[in-house]
Amino acid sequence: MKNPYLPYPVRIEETVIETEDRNIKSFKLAFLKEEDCKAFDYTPGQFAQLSVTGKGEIPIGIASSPTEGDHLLFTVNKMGVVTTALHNLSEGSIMGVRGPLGNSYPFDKMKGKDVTIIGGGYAFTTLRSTIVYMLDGKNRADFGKITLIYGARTPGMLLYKETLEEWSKRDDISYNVTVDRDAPGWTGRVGFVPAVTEQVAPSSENAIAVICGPPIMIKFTLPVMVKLGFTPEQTITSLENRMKCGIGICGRCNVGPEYVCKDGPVFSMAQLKEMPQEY
Amino acid sequence: MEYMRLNKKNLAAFIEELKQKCEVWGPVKEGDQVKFAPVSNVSDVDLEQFKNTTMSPKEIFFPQSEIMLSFKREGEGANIYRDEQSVPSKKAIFGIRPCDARAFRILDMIFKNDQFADNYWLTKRDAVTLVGLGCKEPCSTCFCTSVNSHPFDETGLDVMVTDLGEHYLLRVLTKKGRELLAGSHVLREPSEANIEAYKTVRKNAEDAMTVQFGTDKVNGKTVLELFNEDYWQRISEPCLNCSTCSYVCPTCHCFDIQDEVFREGGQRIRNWESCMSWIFTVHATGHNPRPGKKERVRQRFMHKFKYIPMKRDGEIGCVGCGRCVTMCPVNIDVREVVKQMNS
Amino acid sequence: MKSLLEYAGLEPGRLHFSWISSAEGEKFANFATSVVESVTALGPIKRFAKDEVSVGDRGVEL
Amino acid sequence: MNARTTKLREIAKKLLDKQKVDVVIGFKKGTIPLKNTPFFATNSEEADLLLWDGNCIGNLAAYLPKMAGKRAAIVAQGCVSRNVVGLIQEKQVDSNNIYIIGMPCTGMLDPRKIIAAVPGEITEAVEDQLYVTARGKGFEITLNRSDVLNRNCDRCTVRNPVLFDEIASEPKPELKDPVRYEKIRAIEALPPEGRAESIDELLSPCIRCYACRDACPLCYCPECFVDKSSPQWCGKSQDDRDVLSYHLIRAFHTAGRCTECGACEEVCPMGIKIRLISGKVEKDIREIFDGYEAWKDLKTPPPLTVFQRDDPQPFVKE
Repeated sequence: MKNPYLPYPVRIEETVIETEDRNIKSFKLAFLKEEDCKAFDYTPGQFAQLSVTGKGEIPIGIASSPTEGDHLLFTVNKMGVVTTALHNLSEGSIMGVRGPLGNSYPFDKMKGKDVTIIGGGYAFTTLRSTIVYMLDGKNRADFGKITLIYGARTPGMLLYKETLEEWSKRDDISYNVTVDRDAPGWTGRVGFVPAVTEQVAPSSENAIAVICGPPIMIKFTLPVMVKLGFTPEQTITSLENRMKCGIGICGRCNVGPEYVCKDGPVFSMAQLKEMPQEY
Repeated sequence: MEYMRLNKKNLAAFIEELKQKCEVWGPVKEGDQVKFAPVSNVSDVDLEQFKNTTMSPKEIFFPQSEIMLSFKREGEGANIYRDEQSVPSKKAIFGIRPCDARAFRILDMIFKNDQFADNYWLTKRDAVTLVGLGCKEPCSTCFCTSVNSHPFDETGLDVMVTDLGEHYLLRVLTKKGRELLAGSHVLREPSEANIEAYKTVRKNAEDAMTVQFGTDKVNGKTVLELFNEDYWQRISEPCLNCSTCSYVCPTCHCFDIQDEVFREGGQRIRNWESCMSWIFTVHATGHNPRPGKKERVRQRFMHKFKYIPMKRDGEIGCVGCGRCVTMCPVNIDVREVVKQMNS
Repeated sequence: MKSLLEYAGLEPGRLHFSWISSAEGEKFANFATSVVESVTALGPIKRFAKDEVSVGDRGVEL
Repeated sequence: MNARTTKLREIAKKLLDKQKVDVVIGFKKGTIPLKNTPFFATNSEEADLLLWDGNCIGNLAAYLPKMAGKRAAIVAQGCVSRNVVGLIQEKQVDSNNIYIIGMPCTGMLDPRKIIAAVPGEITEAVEDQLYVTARGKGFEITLNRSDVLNRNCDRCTVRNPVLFDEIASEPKPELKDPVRYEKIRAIEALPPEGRAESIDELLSPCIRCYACRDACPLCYCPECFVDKSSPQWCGKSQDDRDVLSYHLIRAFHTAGRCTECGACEEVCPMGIKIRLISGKVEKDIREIFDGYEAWKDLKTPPPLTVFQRDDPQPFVKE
């Protein structure tokens, strides 16, 4: 019987310090075994449990897209015991990955529609995965207009600077990256995400919006979405809760009857309306 | 349906027969507790006095601490997790109460969902044949009939045993049960009178239990209606937030996963954990979605009586064994709580 | 604490306390030597030391 | 209804009606025999549910630190009143927000002793000053109250509250010099291996539910050492060394603070005599510090919280 708790061994191929405060680091991982790589069949929005031996596991959204090849990308904010241990691992180290876990963004519903991606801070990881996936040559035609609104406190706190640079040059994505306050050398937008969303004003007609970010950003962006005509069914977000098993058994991440790890982490605002606010 | 009869005088011989096939476990007294353990001598087991085990028998399949994986820290294969599952030995467990067996069936649904199967639970479950003991005299804290069960509930059992005074009547319920009993030299064909006696005992036990509360109205209310009720504050006031209710409960199944490091290697271990504890839900940021005892007490009852039924075709996450009623240090009585939920 | 640990089964002679000022080099050296001697004589510790998790009584082993 | 209950309700009603307090913390009748439930009365109707008898187990002072600015009256016998003193001394509660309803006590019943003395399930139990009668299917057995008291109550020397605003009855007579620590002395007399074995056996039923900690009025830390993850002081599994570490560290934290209320044992679902460990610390403190007993007045601090030049230090090597 396959053990769903057994992590796949992976090697850290490359690490990148993403932000100026050096607290957020990306890890490019390669599977040690070919068959594990094949078994790890994922869709953007899913997450995985990263293991550091002796420290434990931590659930992290997958930042790479399956269209990018066999490696996996995870971006980790240094917070607790496991993430700190992870930050201390060097390139070449062996660690564990268990997944893919959770549902994903509802690409079946997004097909044929305009997609607005709104992100803030370091919650941009699975959104990166989603955009890369949608912009991929094989998939681009499946979606209408793609609008990106992404904000960070300062230019130095934006993730994936090279990828952003690349997107900014494309003409098949409306690129709106913003920082909270103006900074030397910054030529892009300035302003908070809710305000920028209002300016960009993506159409809600035949559209889906995916919003991920700190609670305060979500709180102020949602009324803007309502104003733009997005219904709760059209507005999608991703939740986080303390998790252990990641497979809907250990019982701690539930929000009402739904397990964030298995039934989520992606929920529509319509679903969240029926659920207690225990997240 | 197949029936067999065992004269109580032959219980020892019967257990010896079973031992030829597999390990035999029964309710054994250990200090002032009763727990399921291998039966070395049939006199260790007092089925006449036996009410139920102190702790729920879920620990047979889901031990409080269980080693899941191991790893080395140096050398070849370092930092790669290895599976530490052992192949469990075959065993028959004798004297399981119907409520606890029903709880196993509920946990089967939890440990195996539509996508994942917890092999640690499943392999141990598969290796066991459950011989249940019907409840002739339910305790005053029992309430199985209020949660869709009854003292002779056969859900989850392979064989049901009924005490008829001089004899036991064995009712074979599954293929596993039939295989366990096959070839016995002490089992006899029961008489019509035996089967009638069984039916009377069963009916008397069921009649002796009044339905103390219903759950119909709970089903009719939405999650948020129940969640936002005022009574949770009062219900939770005396709660100490200890984990007694969860740990004695046959259906509570939450656990924690931890790595421990020793000199050359380490292990990944799972330990029971309870939604009563503060640490259960706290985020690394310090934010806690269930910051106080009101939220935590509400979670436990909502999980059993609303969330599980919603997700598992109406199956209630409580079997009415009454352990939490007798063991809660501050007498938070689940029966009173559900009455309020169902009002 | 010494009393409690020894009550719980730690051998006397494993845990030592002393007041030593930073100026009392000789006292420190003598004390350290006596601790080492006393602990060496007792051999490796068994109580409290952990080389693996033993799940024991509550973890029903199958 | 006993006289102390009548008086208690009268006091509670008066306090609530005159809005002197927001809540009266006491007990009301439980749903099963021999067990009452802590109850938080907020109006005079609810005050009529309050009661006092031999089934008021646990220590109500444990609820005080979390009352968040509410003015609370608390029903306090000797041990609980000492813990209230302790919480005031340790600045966990504001004495201006606390009203102590003193309750002279004659000890709480140990349900385990009563259950062990009868042949079946108890469906009803009644007590008076001297006897407890337990009834069930086919039996009625009367026991001497003094034979079925909790192990802490049968040797208690502080039955009457040490601090109160009002008292619910005349003081009860206090025991003089009861026999203490017999079992602890017996364990002390064993060789190290014997002591290890005794303690391991004592703790073997532990399920780490932490009821002992959660019921203890000394354990008000917002994050207990046993829950900490960085650093992790104590393993979380059922490994006997981790279970032992938890109990030893907790016992050590009670040094000089334990009032021997016995709540830890009363709430233990597995019936572990936890005070064979914490009692050892309590005994040592009493012996080292000249008969010290924790928190019998508002002025004397526990000896381990103050430094004296002549503090005894038998464990220090010269």
